[in-house]
Amino acid sequence: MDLGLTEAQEILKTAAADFVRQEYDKDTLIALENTPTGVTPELFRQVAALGWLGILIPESYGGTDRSLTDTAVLFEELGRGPVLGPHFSSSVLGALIVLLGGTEDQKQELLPGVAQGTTVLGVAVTEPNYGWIPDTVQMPASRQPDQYVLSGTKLFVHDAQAATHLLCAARTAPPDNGSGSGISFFVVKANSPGVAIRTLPGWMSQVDEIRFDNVRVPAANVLGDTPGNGWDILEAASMGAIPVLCAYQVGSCQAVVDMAVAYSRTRHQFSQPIGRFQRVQDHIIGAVNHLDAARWTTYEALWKLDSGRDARSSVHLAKAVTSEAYLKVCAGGHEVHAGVGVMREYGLILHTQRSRTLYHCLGDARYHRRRLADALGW
Amino acid sequence: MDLGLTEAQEILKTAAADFVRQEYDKDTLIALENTPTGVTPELFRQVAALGWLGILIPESYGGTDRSLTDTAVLFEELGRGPVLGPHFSSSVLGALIVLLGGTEDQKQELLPGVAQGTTVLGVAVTEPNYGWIPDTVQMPASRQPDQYVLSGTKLFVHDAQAATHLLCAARTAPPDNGSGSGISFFVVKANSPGVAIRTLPGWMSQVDEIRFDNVRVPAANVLGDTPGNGWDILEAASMGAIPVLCAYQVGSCQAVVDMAVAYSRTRHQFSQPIGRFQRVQDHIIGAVNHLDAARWTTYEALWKLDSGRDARSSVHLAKAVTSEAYLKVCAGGHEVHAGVGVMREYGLILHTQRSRTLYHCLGDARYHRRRLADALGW
Amino acid sequence: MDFEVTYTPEQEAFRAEVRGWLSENIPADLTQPVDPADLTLEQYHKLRELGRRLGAKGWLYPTYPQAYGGGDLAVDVVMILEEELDRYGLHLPPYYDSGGRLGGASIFVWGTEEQKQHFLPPIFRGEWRTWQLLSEPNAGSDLAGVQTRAVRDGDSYVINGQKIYIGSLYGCEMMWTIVVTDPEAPRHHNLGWLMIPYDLPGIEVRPMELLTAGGEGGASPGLKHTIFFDNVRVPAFNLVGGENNGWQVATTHLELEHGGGGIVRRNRIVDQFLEYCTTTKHNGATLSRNPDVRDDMVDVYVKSEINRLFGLRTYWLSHAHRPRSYEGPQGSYYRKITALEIAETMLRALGPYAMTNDPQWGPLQGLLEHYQRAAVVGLHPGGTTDIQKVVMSRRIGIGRAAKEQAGRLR
Amino acid sequence: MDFEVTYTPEQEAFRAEVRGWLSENIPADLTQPVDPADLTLEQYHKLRELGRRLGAKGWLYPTYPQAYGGGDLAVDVVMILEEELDRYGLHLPPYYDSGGRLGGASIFVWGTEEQKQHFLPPIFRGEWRTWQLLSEPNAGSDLAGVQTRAVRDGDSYVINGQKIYIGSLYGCEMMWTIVVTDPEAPRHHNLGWLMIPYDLPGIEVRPMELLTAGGEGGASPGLKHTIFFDNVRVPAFNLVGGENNGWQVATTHLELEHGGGGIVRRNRIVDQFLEYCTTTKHNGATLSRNPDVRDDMVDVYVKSEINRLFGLRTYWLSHAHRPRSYEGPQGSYYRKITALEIAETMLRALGPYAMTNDPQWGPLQGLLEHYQRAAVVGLHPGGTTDIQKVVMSRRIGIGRAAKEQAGRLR
Repeated sequence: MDLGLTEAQEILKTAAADFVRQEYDKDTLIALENTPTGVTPELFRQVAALGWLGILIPESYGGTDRSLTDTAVLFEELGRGPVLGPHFSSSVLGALIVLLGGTEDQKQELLPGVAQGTTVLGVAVTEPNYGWIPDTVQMPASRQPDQYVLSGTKLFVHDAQAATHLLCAARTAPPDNGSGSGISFFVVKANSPGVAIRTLPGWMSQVDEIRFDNVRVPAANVLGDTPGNGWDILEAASMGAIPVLCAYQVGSCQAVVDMAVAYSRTRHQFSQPIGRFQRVQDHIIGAVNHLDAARWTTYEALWKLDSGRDARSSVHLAKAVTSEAYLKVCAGGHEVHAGVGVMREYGLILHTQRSRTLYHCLGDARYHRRRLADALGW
Repeated sequence: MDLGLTEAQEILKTAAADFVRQEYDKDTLIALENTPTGVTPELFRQVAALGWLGILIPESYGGTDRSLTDTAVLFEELGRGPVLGPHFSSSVLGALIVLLGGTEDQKQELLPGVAQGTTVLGVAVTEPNYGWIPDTVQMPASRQPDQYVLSGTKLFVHDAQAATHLLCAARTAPPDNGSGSGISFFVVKANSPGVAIRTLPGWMSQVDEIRFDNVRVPAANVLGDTPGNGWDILEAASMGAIPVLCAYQVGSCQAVVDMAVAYSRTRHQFSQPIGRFQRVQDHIIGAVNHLDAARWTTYEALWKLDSGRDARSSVHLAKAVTSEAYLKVCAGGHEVHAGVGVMREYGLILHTQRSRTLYHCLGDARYHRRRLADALGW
Repeated sequence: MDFEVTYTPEQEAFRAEVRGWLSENIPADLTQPVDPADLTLEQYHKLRELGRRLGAKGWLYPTYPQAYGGGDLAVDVVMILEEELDRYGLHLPPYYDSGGRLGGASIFVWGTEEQKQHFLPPIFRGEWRTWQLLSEPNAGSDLAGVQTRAVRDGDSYVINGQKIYIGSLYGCEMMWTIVVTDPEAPRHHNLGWLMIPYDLPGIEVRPMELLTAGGEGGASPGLKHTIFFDNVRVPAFNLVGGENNGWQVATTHLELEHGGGGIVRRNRIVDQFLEYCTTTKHNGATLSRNPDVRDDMVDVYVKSEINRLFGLRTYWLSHAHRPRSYEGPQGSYYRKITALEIAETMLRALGPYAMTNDPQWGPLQGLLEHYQRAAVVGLHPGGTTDIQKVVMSRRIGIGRAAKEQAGRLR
Repeated sequence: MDFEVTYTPEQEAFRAEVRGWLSENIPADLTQPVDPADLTLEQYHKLRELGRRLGAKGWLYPTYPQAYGGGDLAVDVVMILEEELDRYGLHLPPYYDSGGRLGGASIFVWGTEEQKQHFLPPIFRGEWRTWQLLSEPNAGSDLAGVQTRAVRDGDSYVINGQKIYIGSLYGCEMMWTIVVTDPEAPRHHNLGWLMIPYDLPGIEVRPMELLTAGGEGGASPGLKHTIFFDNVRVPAFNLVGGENNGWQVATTHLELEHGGGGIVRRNRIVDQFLEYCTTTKHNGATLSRNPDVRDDMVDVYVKSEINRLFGLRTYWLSHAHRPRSYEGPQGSYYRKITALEIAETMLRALGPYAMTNDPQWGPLQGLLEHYQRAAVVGLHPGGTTDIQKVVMSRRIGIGRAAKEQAGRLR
């Protein structure tokens, strides 16, 4: 038993923390928050140069092939920022979908670019009937000789504005036709004729609507050799991707806790630091408990995945705990900070917005609690 | 708009409070807590002499015919004790069932005795398949010429040990036979051959098992003229009875809050009254919020009932809020009192046990939340 | 008990009068934005004009004496006014005027007859809108620790200092604040309460960018400001409540800020959310038929009902002149904390739809998206949740035999 | 990271040895009651005998040096011992001996060599069972405010005072407590830490009736007592840690009481509840197929998993000699507060069945009924939830730059 990081992980953690601190100061993050992509080309190039966009990609495809736990250590530091942009969508979820579902040709075509940051993947699954079960994917892919035609709307897609290629789930067969979910992933260039991507306004960032208007996709762009198994690919990729997303949220929670603890020392009211008041202490303690619950459920899931154990129940547990934790930690942060916490320039609401943006991504807490019960065989 | 008590209610409240304070000191309550009936014949006679057992019963049947709100004012004070015994089962729930469902002869036969305390009603509905929906009543009442034969087990029946007569729900027809629920109430003398009543051991009081072994009940003892409408009678009686039960729990919550506030002043730790610590304050504030939520939802339901308004959603709201409130208020009380609160002689655990005993009675919080949604027509 | 106002025929006749008057005086094209930050200048002017018309009839601050510009109306009748305005999504006053609502009450309780004659009519007739100035960079929860100074100089006070989280869009005519008038005096006895015209030399108003500026009573403001005082000269006449008595004056408006007046308005956002769920289909089925959404709706409804009952209870105590204790801050605390919980429950019920105000996809024209933000921001104005609990504790007498009294309202 | 102990072949051989030894030494008829209050004298004697046999092998307190009666065993090996005992529903020590577990650690850290030689072997070999005496009528959360006095008189201390919530059924051989040794000295510097034989003249032991007496580490006690000291004379040799240094000694056992050692045991009650729900039918269907019960099960499971991970994390920190901070009291706080929540959730899931220990109707032989009571009682022993948060705050450094250090364990 050893719950510490390895030396290599400590080095990665330090490098990532240094990068985030140096390149992503608060003003930069505030400026990027409500941009369509959440990142600048220059910043994205820097991350690529550090090798972090290929962290999960095998060396044969230009990556560094590190473990999910290593990847999580990196994303925990990105979450502290919170660094925005398509890092997770492209290099984790997108890369895993291609790795697990793509043909050799598709991997060769897509993954080196992902690792270099020249190819950016966006994963388009959800539709106006929002949800993370196969039935909610209804957009048809009509088969024609040598090509498919996609028409419909994908909604609440993360980071589509930053993507060069969309991994788009569409229906090649009706549900329950005996051959898988009837859903296939299509590799669609974001600049294909008929694709219109639009950032959704509101209290979330880099969440998009994509309209497909008779978009023609070559048949070779169906991901993998087996049409109709798209949902299985998504499920398998999600198992690895979710705890990395959780680790990002753990880093975010840690950042909010750190802000609150610091403020509890420097802010004085009634002639003492506010942190001397038990109510203020309890807001922070509540946040710390959520943070640590998120942290240890997340890292246990990662350990199970990396060591080849059955990790399903742990992954659902981690996501259920972590999505909820980020909401609650932000609430605690706001209680501690009161007025100053809602000033845009202060930076706390970067996290509050992020906690909402990510809450439903790949399934919300309630969804994963139900999946947890299933995974435990009850 | 007037949210105060009437003068008559104030007088009743004072009389009830005086009675409880004088006759039900802590040692008496502790001694009665785990007895089969929760009351002594002498104490029950006193309550009868004060007219309180007939408070809901029309004058023509020997009662004083006061409103549900008046009754609630009385039961709020009884709840402060908490006074145990069959006051609610017999004089509220039982009396309402007879009033709403009984024939004139049955009312004449039963209600004057209930008002005098010589007849004590117990309401036996639930069975090993515990629940408050008609399907869970499965005990058959077999029709024979001039009589019915009851066989089966009623479980978690309140105050059966104190009862002279059981109002026992049994099935005279299968469900969904087109004529009501198929459930009828039978008036069964508690000392009928074949009836065996046993107090259930555990952390609850005056909750019983009743076994019916071929108990013969004259056909005339079916409550009312219409066999099979027993569930409708129960529903109608519950509408009035539930907020009175809630008022009892409100009084209980008030008693726990009062204990906690008093202790916060007299108990010193770290050279000051413990109530100076914000954590202790917050335990009490949480309890006060639950108490007041229970109080006002309960009294609004009572006002709607007494003024002839549609009260269904308010009744469900009150029960959902109040059952939960009593649990939470006791938890807050224990946090404030720590060790001394779990000493039997201190008296707080009288309430903790009571909060559990009553939690499911006539449906728990979850049940009433669902019923609330139905009542609102969603 | 009686949980409802019962109206007499005379009162119902008044309702008819109000209804007619409103239909004539509320412009047909008067709409209000979902996010108060989107209030246009044109909309603002229409609301101010409506306020002046209401004020001319004594209906803007209707419970106050006509002698000061009020309407001398009984509270039951005022509820009719509020109910009828509510049909237009408006209430009294119809724009952000918390300084008038809270400051008017304070002047009414603590001002001299001369001050009442001078200050109340323009407030109550809608000629002034008034901002309250309370928080400072170093004085939030610890409001009595304000540092803005007012030094007596002849017939004037000279003010220097800084106030934050102030006001709304499009300025005001009058402001008031508490200031240190005697730095040597003990805490709570060192303050003055001053009325300050908005356009005096030396006042600088600088906008603050917040997540949203909602959350206060009255129409929500669209923006907050920092206000700097640089040797601002105010007539000594404007000191209300006497020398170094500012904290006493403040107890009146703090009592109102802490919920001491109660609330009888329904929560329109909750009502609209529930209606939305019962009328909107998702995946082919009405949202309210989804068991999870149904449970969420119940959760929202139960909390909202408790808020309604707490507000009603306090309103009755306050208007029936019954003894008040912890009820105001209890209602305020519970409303704030459940607003955040309700927003989270809506987020669970509606998924990411709750976060967008997209014209096509945002539910209720973005009302719910704005509520997500407003529920966070709303935790703090008028006293944090922690401060409400401080006040509750003192008044319940937790840990102390002597219970603190509620602030004077009349 | 590695969340599991990986056992070497040598260690697995040790497991086989343990398994064989236990099957020979644990009486086949050794059962333990659901409610510790029902422990019979015969059962108690069997457990004590098992303790002595384990002690003779150095397995009772296996991490301590053999020189003091321990087993010099590494922590991974000890986990094997614990796992194998757990198969019998037992752990180390197999009866209530919190005074030995906590006091042994304190003597080990703070005692002189002579004191260690004298006190530790009988504790670690199971010859003594030891009670801790901490709370007094006026000193609970404020433990440093104890009033029991110990006055030096020649080679003895003479003790007068009263301690409450002490011990379990069937007495003990040894007790320890903190006492005021210098009433003039400042707080935290006025205390001594004393070992006191149970059978000294002047000691009176009077039972206290509680809701249940569970909740502490070690086998739960079945009963608590008030203990009165009336001029009880104890050798001065028994003062551990030196003059007026008792609070320092206490920081060691308080750290353990506050969870600083971590926990690796599973929550057997939760496991059994979940299994009960997946195997028991109600109204014709397995409980776990009822969506509400299923949600309740998840709620219980999630909290239980977080408790397990917090305990494992602290266990690792403690045994890998990593810096510890707020983790112990965090685990303790979270375990206490979720125990109450879990009990309430079980109540909702099972209805009134959760409240009865009836032989026919009570689930799991009344285990859940007892848990309902134990969860309430368990909020307080070893530091209330509020005190755990006091300690957490200091160690996290909320409101203070200097973080308080965790208590010494080795």
